Amino acid sequence: MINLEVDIAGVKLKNPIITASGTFANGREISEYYDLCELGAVCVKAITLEPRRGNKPPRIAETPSGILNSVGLQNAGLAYFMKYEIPFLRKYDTKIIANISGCTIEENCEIAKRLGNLVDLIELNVSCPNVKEGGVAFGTNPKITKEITKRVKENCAVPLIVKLSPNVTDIKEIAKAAEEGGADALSLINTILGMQIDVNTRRPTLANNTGGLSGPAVKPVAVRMAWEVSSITDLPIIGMGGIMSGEDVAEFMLAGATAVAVGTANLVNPTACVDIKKEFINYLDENNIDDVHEIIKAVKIF
Amino acid sequence: MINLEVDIAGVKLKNPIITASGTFANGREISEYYDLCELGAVCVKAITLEPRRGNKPPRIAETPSGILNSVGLQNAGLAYFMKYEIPFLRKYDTKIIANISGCTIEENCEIAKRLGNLVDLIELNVSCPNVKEGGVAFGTNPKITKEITKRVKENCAVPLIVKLSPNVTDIKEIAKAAEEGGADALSLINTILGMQIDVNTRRPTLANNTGGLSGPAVKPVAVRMAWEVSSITDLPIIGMGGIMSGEDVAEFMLAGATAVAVGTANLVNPTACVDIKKEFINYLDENNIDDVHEIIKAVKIF
Amino acid sequence: MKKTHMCKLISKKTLAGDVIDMKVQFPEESKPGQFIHVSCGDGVLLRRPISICDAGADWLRFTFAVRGKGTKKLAQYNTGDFLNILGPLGNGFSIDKKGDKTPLVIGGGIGIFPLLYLSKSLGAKTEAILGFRTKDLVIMEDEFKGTCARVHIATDDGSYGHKGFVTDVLKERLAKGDISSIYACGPSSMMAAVKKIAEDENIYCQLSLEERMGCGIGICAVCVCKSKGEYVKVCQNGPTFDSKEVDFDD
Amino acid sequence: MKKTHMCKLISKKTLAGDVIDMKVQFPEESKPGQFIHVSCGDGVLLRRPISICDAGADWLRFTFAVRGKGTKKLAQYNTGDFLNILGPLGNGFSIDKKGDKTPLVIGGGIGIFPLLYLSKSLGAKTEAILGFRTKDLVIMEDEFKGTCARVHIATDDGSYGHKGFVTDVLKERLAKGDISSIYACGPSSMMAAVKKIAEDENIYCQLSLEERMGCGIGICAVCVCKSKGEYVKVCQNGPTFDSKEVDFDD
Ligand SMILES: Cc1cc2nc3c(=O)[nH]c(=O)nc-3n(C[C@H](O)[C@H](O)[C@H](O)COP(=O)(O)OP(=O)(O)OC[C@H]3O[C@@H](n4cnc5c(N)ncnc54)[C@H](O)[C@@H]3O)c2cc1C
Ligand SMILES: Cc1cc2nc3c(=O)[nH]c(=O)nc-3n(C[C@H](O)[C@H](O)[C@H](O)COP(=O)(O)OP(=O)(O)OC[C@H]3O[C@@H](n4cnc5c(N)ncnc54)[C@H](O)[C@@H]3O)c2cc1C
Ligand SMILES: Cc1cc2nc3c(=O)[nH]c(=O)nc-3n(C[C@H](O)[C@H](O)[C@H](O)COP(=O)(O)O)c2cc1C
Ligand SMILES: Cc1cc2nc3c(=O)[nH]c(=O)nc-3n(C[C@H](O)[C@H](O)[C@H](O)COP(=O)(O)O)c2cc1C
Ligand code: FES
Ligand code: FES
Repeated sequence: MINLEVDIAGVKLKNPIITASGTFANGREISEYYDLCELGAVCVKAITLEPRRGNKPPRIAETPSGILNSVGLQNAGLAYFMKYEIPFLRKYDTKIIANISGCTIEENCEIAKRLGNLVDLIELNVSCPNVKEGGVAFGTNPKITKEITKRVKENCAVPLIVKLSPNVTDIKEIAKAAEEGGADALSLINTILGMQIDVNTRRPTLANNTGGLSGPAVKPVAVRMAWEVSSITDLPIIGMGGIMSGEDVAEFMLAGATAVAVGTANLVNPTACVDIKKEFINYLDENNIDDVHEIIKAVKIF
Repeated sequence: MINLEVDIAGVKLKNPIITASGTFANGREISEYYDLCELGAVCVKAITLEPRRGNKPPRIAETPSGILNSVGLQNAGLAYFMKYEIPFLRKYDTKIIANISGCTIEENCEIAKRLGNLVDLIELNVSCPNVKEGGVAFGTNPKITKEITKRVKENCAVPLIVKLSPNVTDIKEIAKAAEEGGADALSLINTILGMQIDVNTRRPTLANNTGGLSGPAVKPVAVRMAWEVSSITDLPIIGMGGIMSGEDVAEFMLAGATAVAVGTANLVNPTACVDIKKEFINYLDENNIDDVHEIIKAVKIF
Repeated sequence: MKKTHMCKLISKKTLAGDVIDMKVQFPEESKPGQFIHVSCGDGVLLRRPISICDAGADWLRFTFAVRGKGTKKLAQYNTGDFLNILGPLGNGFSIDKKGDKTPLVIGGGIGIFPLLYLSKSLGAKTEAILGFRTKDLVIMEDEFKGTCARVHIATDDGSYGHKGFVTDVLKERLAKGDISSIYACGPSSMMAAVKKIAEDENIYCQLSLEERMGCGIGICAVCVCKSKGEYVKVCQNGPTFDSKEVDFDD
Repeated sequence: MKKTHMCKLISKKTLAGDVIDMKVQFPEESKPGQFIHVSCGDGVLLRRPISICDAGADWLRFTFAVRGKGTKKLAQYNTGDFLNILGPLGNGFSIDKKGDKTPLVIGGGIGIFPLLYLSKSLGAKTEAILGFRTKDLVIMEDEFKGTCARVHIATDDGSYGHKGFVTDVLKERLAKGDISSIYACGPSSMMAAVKKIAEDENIYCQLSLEERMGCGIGICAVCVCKSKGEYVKVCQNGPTFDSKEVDFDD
């Protein structure tokens, strides 16, 4: 038996496969495709204090090996999440990660406080590029990143993951700031800001004009950032960005990730997470690896 | 007849198609595939004062819809360029853009000075991510960008293009700095820093560990940056990043580019620039556009 | 558990111009109004949503216009090839609301495809109004004649059937007073017009909407339309909606 | 002007396991040692370099092992399909340096493919040393027998022919003293060893190198090998090099 269990800030995941926030809703739909117990953890859609309507459609565009989205944090709000989604997810033997995306520091603190220990981990989204009120600003400035991390952490009953934006000059600096603020783990990357223009209508293909790029196209950037961050911190890293196969999981773990999240792949194939998990186990098998820890940060740099 | 002529800081290009530096060598090889007079301008491989050996191979890796490269500015040095390459290119009725990539401000000044007006435009590469000595540092810090632009500009007998790096939090800030330093035009984007790991050997696929991502994968990021920059400056913009078709040219011009550069596509297909030019003319034709200026910055934002 | 299906392509035809008609082996039952989400092949990341045009116990038929990258690639499959299909997805039309008199199906362009299967289920009294740009693009007329009591064709340029929009024909046809329900699919300007006409006349009306999709199953929240001031997911809450639930105001 | 060619695939065979042999119509002449740069299809951006294994007036043959994404995709083409091919590229082997006595071609694994066409041009005295991992992977033995005076096979596990490396066989064969030139292609550890042996014995030796490529025509400078302390482009300055010009020191 291969040991797949990993530890994120004291929380044991039975395997390193997590769903990426916003690409899995809150698990109900996918639970009709496979048993959610298969997952190391479920990371839910961004939660805000009040319900959010989200951006105008169209909200998606296909790009070469990627997609742009501009959902804009549409969600039913914290109260709904606590009343309906947590009880649903608790029926499954998997961990719950709450992705919180308040517009202000206070809102995030409030959400964290009210979630208490009803979830296993909180992921603070300081990086959503689709919200005007400051989403992206939190995560692109090290001082603010440190401050928001510190404040939210004070309100967290469970370990805090800070999710980093790739839209920065130096991801290491931001990672360091989150660590100094008290983050227990880091996840990366969120989407890269992009734009597409329809040359016939001369209009952006997204009604929001710009959107977040994800999918295989961004994987080289995400792997590079995971590696850079893992070189300057010992915090556990959840790597993501373009994972479509078991080998992609291995690539992120070699770069320094302790666990990974699968996003866009869920949109392409509802069973992506379990398919990828199987492929990853095959990879370990074929390489005679009996503990997943053997590959974490095991890249042999030139 | 469709008017294709565009003006970059007083230099008239007969059409907006330019070769992207480093993906065309100095034109000799491609001149066996088509007449270089077809091009608006040729932008040559990065020039340094002394010859440079470049990085260890492997220097290229394929990624989903993109490539990573780590050539590391291999070139025969300024003297060789002036003696052999300029006379060769001058045989063709096209403009010459010298891409200069010195490791220090002084080196860049020296190169610019010695080039004098033997070329039509100078493109200052403040963004090559493959050189340790500071390549990337110039272009990620607005103060340094302004300073180097100013100093090099003082030594330029021809208009100066500053080529921006996408590896920054705010491209507008850097563009503004280059403009304040005296840039006559801006080109963007250079490559995005990325990494790929071979999960079987556990080694990076590039001997340099990381490399620059280019090709269709990066196009949404490049278009977004062209649009952002065009919204804060009236300097002419040369847009690039993933252009593979005539419609891609239109997309960059709609976003605000006055001309475009074709890079990775040349590696895939030696006749890429002329094929793309033909497609672009077809696009203009089908849309009854008789002057290319009609589409520059003509995106209709939501 | 639900899953994706690898479906053998058992027939392929080209209808007018760039419209392709495909029939595949399919293991699940489906209802009129549902759609499938099809992988188009290498180089096309997202699936493409296509309405179910007809279906039987172990097969399914769909018809699509070649538009961009995805449909171009899809059109290259040949009989004997396998297609990766997710579905059937979404909610079918509410056939139980058809009423006692004549149900009417009304479609424009690619919007006519889901109506064929629907018209079979609505019964022999059903009438169809089908709109096309010009005569050369008129397709499936005979098939609709086989399932409907009457088929009205409209072309924008008048080269065949009525000249003008399907909504013009609709207004004329409603004058008789025997229409008990309307089922529509087409471009959103047409949908907005049909909604208005039906609501003015107080006739039950259901619309099948199109929106750019990611997952097709309700997990990504990109495919929204506005319903009573909120954004709801077309793939999950639709694609069929009672017209009164849909806002076209912006 | 040079250009890319759309080439009809006229025959396709599977040799051992994952090795595919293709013959295409081809309008240009080519020399032994040159290569082609092939588009593999949607979803594979860069071309893949493959040696010319044999060629005639209007056709060309190449043989490749299915390794990763590109070759997997390439293997899916069938007779009658068209391939987008750039070439012939690079410099051929220096046949004029073969000397008066016996020329020797020596290849390991996929390195044997360019040697077939070469051996035809080197004349009837030519001998070949071909290395494979194991018996099941031995291919083209008969074809080389048709063009060479003698064919020596080595397998790593000794399951066929000599047990051991081609370089072991090379050393033995050199002992006779009648070898006037060596042409080698294979993995770089083998190439370094062949270079050393040849230079120690003072025999003319030419190597065909493999390096990851972008353009294949000298414009991107990614495919370099070290030659006298400098990086030179394998696609343009090679892929064939006199062994003395190549440094394997790091
Ligand atoms: C529920 C539903 C049912 C449909 N049924 C049919 C049908 O039966 N026959 C048919 O011909 N077409 C149908 N369509 C439209 C069809 O999905 C699009 O024509 C197709 O996705 C275009 O893809 P493309 O790659 O060729 O075009 P591109 O323009 O290259 O596509 C780019 C992106 O935009 C999306 N897109 C483009 N046009 C549309 C559109 N009209 N609706 C939704 N997404 C779009 C694509 O899915 C893709 O993600 C249906 C759409 C929906 C939502
Ligand atoms: C001049 C030359 C001649 C060649 N001749 C032959 C031949 O006749 N038969 C044959 O089977 N193979 C030959 N090769 C090797 C062949 O090019 C690779 O096996 C092939 O590119 C692998 O592509 P892939 O997508 O299947 O593998 P992947 O590993 O997925 O490829 C990833 C990237 O690495 C490159 N790459 C991987 N392996 C090699 C390699 N060994 N050499 C160069 N680039 C590589 C690919 O081109 C691609 O850019 C030759 C290589 C060169 C340089
Ligand atoms: C449709 C969509 C919605 C997303 N919503 C969120 C979100 O609500 N919160 C968040 O932190 N990240 C969100 N993301 C980002 C993903 O969680 C992930 O970081 C990113 O997509 C990169 O992974 P991928 O390439 O595997 O998709 C979203 C991504 C997509 C595609
Ligand atoms: C192989 C290679 C070498 C490059 N060398 C240079 C260079 O010397 N100087 C420079 O400014 N940009 C260089 N670039 C960047 C390109 O000029 C261009 O900015 C980038 O590749 C994006 O365009 P593309 O996606 O069309 O390739 C290089 C790119 C590639 C792929
Ligand atoms: S397409 Fe994903 S929710 Fe509808
Ligand atoms: S592959 Fe581009 S220079 Fe050799």
